[in-house]
Amino acid sequence: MKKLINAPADVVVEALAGLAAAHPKLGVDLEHRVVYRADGPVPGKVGLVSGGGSGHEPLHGGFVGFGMLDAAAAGEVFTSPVPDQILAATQRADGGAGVLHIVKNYTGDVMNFEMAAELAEGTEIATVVTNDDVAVEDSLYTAGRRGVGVTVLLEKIAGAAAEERRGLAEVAAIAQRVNDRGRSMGLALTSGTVPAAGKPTFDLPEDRIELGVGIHGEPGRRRIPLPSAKEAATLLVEPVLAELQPSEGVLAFVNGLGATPLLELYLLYGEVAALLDKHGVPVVRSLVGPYITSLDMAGASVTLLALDEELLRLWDAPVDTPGLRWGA
Amino acid sequence: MKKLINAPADVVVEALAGLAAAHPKLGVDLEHRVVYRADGPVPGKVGLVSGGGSGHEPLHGGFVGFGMLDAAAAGEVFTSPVPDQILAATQRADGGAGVLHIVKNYTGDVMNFEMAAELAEGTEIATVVTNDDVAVEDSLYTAGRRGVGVTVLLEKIAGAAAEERRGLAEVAAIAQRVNDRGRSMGLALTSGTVPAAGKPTFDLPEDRIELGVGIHGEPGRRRIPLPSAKEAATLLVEPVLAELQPSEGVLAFVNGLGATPLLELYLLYGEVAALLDKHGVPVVRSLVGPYITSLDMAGASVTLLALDEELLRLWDAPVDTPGLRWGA
Amino acid sequence: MIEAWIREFARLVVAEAPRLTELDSAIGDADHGSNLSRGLTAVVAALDEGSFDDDAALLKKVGMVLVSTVGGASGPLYGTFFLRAAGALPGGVPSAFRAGVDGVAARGKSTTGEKTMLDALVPAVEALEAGKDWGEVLAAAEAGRDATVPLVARKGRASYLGERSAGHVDPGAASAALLVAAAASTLG
Amino acid sequence: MIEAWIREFARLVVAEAPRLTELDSAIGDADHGSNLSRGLTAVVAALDEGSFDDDAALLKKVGMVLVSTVGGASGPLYGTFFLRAAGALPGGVPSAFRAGVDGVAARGKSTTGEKTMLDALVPAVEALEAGKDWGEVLAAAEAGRDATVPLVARKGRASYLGERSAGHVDPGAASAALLVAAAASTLG
Ligand SMILES: Nc1ncnc2c1ncn2[C@@H]1O[C@H](COP(=O)(O)OP(=O)(O)O)[C@@H](O)[C@H]1O
Ligand SMILES: Nc1ncnc2c1ncn2[C@@H]1O[C@H](COP(=O)(O)OP(=O)(O)O)[C@@H](O)[C@H]1O
Ligand SMILES: [Mg+2]
Ligand SMILES: [Mg+2]
Ligand SMILES: [Mg+2]
Ligand SMILES: [Mg+2]
Repeated sequence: MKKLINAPADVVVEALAGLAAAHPKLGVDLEHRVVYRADGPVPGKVGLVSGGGSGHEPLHGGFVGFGMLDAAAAGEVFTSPVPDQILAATQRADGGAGVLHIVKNYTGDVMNFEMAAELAEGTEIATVVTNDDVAVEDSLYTAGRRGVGVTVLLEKIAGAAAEERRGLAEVAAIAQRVNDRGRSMGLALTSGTVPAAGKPTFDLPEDRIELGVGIHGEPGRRRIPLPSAKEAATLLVEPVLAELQPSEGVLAFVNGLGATPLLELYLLYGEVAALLDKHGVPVVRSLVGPYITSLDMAGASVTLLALDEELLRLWDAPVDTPGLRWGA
Repeated sequence: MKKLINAPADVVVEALAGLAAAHPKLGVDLEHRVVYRADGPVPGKVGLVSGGGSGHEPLHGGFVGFGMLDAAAAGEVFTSPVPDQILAATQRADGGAGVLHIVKNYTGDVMNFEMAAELAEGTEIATVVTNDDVAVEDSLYTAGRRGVGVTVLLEKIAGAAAEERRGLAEVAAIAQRVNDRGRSMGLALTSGTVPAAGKPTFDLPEDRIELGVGIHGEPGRRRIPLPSAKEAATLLVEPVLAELQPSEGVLAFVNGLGATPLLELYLLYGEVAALLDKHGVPVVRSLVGPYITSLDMAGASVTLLALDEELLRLWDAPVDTPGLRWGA
Repeated sequence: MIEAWIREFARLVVAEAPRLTELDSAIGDADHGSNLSRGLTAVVAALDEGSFDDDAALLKKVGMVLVSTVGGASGPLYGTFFLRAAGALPGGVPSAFRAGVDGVAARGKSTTGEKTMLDALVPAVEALEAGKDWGEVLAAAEAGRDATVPLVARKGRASYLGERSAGHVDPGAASAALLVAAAASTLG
Repeated sequence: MIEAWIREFARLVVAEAPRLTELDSAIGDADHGSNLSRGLTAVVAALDEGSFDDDAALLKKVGMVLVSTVGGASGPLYGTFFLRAAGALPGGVPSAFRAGVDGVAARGKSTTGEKTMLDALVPAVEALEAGKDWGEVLAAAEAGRDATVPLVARKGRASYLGERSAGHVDPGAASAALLVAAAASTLG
């Protein structure tokens, strides 16, 4: 394992300390591994809290700041945070107008956030669970779909709604709408390496990729020959489009999984944009880069969000976080 | 070789097409592989042109936009652009107030920009050559030091000066000051793979790194055992500090070389900040992320820029490019 | 005896952590061993420090420590197991076990046959309730664990793999078999 | 004859491109072969299309195509070689060669002993000027190329390696030896 770390056990705390050192607008509670707005909680604003396992940076700590999250709880690598942490984040975010929990749909995340919400007396909590990954078959009898790329877009858009001082129910409804209108699909060229495990989670021959991976270094739905970028775009976009009816144009998000450089992401974006054009789907906004990653996994995912007028306006609103920043 | 590409020969053009598709404020001349401000040239503003081999994304094309570059010429991977390309970029940037060529100090880049400047009749050209890499021994009898991380900071700061409508000589002097006050050092955990070569440029055992690498996948000055992040910070910061006398505080820039995720970069940043603190060097601004990369090389570099009041103000000024954006 | 059970479980988990993570690498996210050994190391520290009014108080502490140190899916699940078991302990070990297992199913919204820890826990508690000896109870847990191999996962991360989850032991079933093994050697 | 020289150089470069890139991987950035073969493929296309008043015009075209298709260090250097050689060609092949080599040194601010293409080019042009036959000229170029092995680079990318650049053939010296080999088999 080749990583710029000290001891595997200290990775999460040390990375959080570095994040806070680099961004004076953020505070960090190292005991609870919570990143929070240094100027928070903002009185009268709905607080936005997310969290999950580490290894997905900049998600979630890098999305704390004006116009996005108020606090984020960082679990161990690929392990959801515990209720105490989520509770501490909730307190940091509570400006008296209630707190929205943004939870990616993984059994562990859902259960730990549930337990935290049960414990959070005196704070009104609403919860939105993202589950946008079309690689996973959805069924009443399974854990359901994973939350992936849509989470980034949701945190931005719901964050803007909260800055407008919308109430908790409204912010939660907007967040839910983002989840419902967004779908994602990913592929991996290589496995990532969990620091504590010390070696790659899976082996992948030079000429094979995993199609339908999430963001936890897990193997995907099937192993296929290495596709060209054009083929990759088709493999990622078609299953997403099969479930979306974008009428007013989409936000197209090409996400890097950690070790894939921008050169390739932009090349892939070009193929995605061309394919959407062929399908007559207008792209009105785009996002290209590593925003929800899977440690040092090479690969990419595509998320499409069917925008409407309000979602577009909220997406364009100012944001000031380490991971996304404009207009501020 | 595992990359999200089509044919190796098409990587550069296709990535540029994707960049332009993702960013409507940019235009792209695919024949000359030039990215330019769609609203340019800006009359009366000094034009900023840079360029170099591809494989360093977001540098340079991703730094085109308000407050930074006016145009960038993209060579083949790790191969400087040819004079025709640089000339085309110069024309795109020429708003009548002269054009600054920002050149990283590599024999090929220097010669091709020189030839382009000789050919650019009717446009006043000034040139600044970055050479901030302390890994390379400087000497009158050699090619001198490489230009690396400082280039990013220089493009931002000189870009802000040009937006203030400073004249060509002034913008060039500010750019030169940035170069003179900045130093960098890098290390690689793995080699990158040049698409046309198809395999890693060098082999590195699991327990060894290359210290003193640049951004072209070239081997470094020496091969040493894999250091901890704390040791890595020392290896990178000490040789930089040995050459800088920062009096008014520094901008500390921890750069990822392409395949190293933010988790590790922030962790390393924490160590760098702690070390600077120990040396009594105040950090007044920071930048953490993959901004000047070396394809899919894993590794990082540290750049320190000794700020002064003017450089700080220009750094903070609004910028709107795919790679750096704030205040706009 | 209850304390010995927990300490033995901790010992087994720490010793087997690499294997549990290995199993989780195949069909999960390669952290089950480190999750549980982090939690049980904290549990042992809490046992070393604290003194408890009774075994129920001790089990409650175990549950709380696991909930607040493990995270992931297994943290709330094992935490719930011990919290519920603590409440039912006055009724004896079999009813504590039953309460724990039912707690896992409720918290996880899961049942047997979904390739989870329940596939080891449920056969074990049924054997216990049927009055079998601990050797048989352990055999039931291990048989349940091994029977997860052909299953297609429907809960937890392995469910994302669909058909590809078949052919592997479920990591949580493997750790649950350790829980029963520890009970067999300390409560028997 | 001049056209045959260029076409033979192109053939050799394309055939040897992987080896040139391999050499550049060791002490450079792994692109010398692809740089030159891109350029010389464009040169051949230009020769196929164009007709030229004389050999000087042809060499000028070669230089211009190389400058505008190769990039990197070798583009301006080989480009300059042919542009200068074109100007001096009326004085004969040896003076064309001399002008080309001097152009490389001027453009690259370099001299022999710095582990560059000049280490192959300069001995060759000196042999040529001394009236040696092409076999001897080629031998001089190849000896110069091989003599780059122990050198520590002072120019080009290999200079960044310091002492570690010793022990390898300079890629540009290797391609320059192909230029002379092509001359030897077509101009001889
Ligand atoms: N809904 C559930 N009900 C019961 N057990 C579950 C459930 N989801 C997951 N598990 C168990 O948890 C184990 C995984 O634990 P662990 O790897 O620590 O957490 P995570 O899946 O969050 O990484 C699985 O092997 C399975 O036995
Ligand atoms: N200043 C110089 N003078 C002469 N030759 C040089 C000089 N710099 C580099 N070279 C030659 O160019 C070769 C490298 O060419 P190439 O790999 O195509 O370009 P780059 O170094 O830009 O990647 C070197 O092997 C060397 O022979
Ligand atoms: Mg996990
Ligand atoms: Mg090159
Ligand atoms: Mg797991
Ligand atoms: Mg080269």
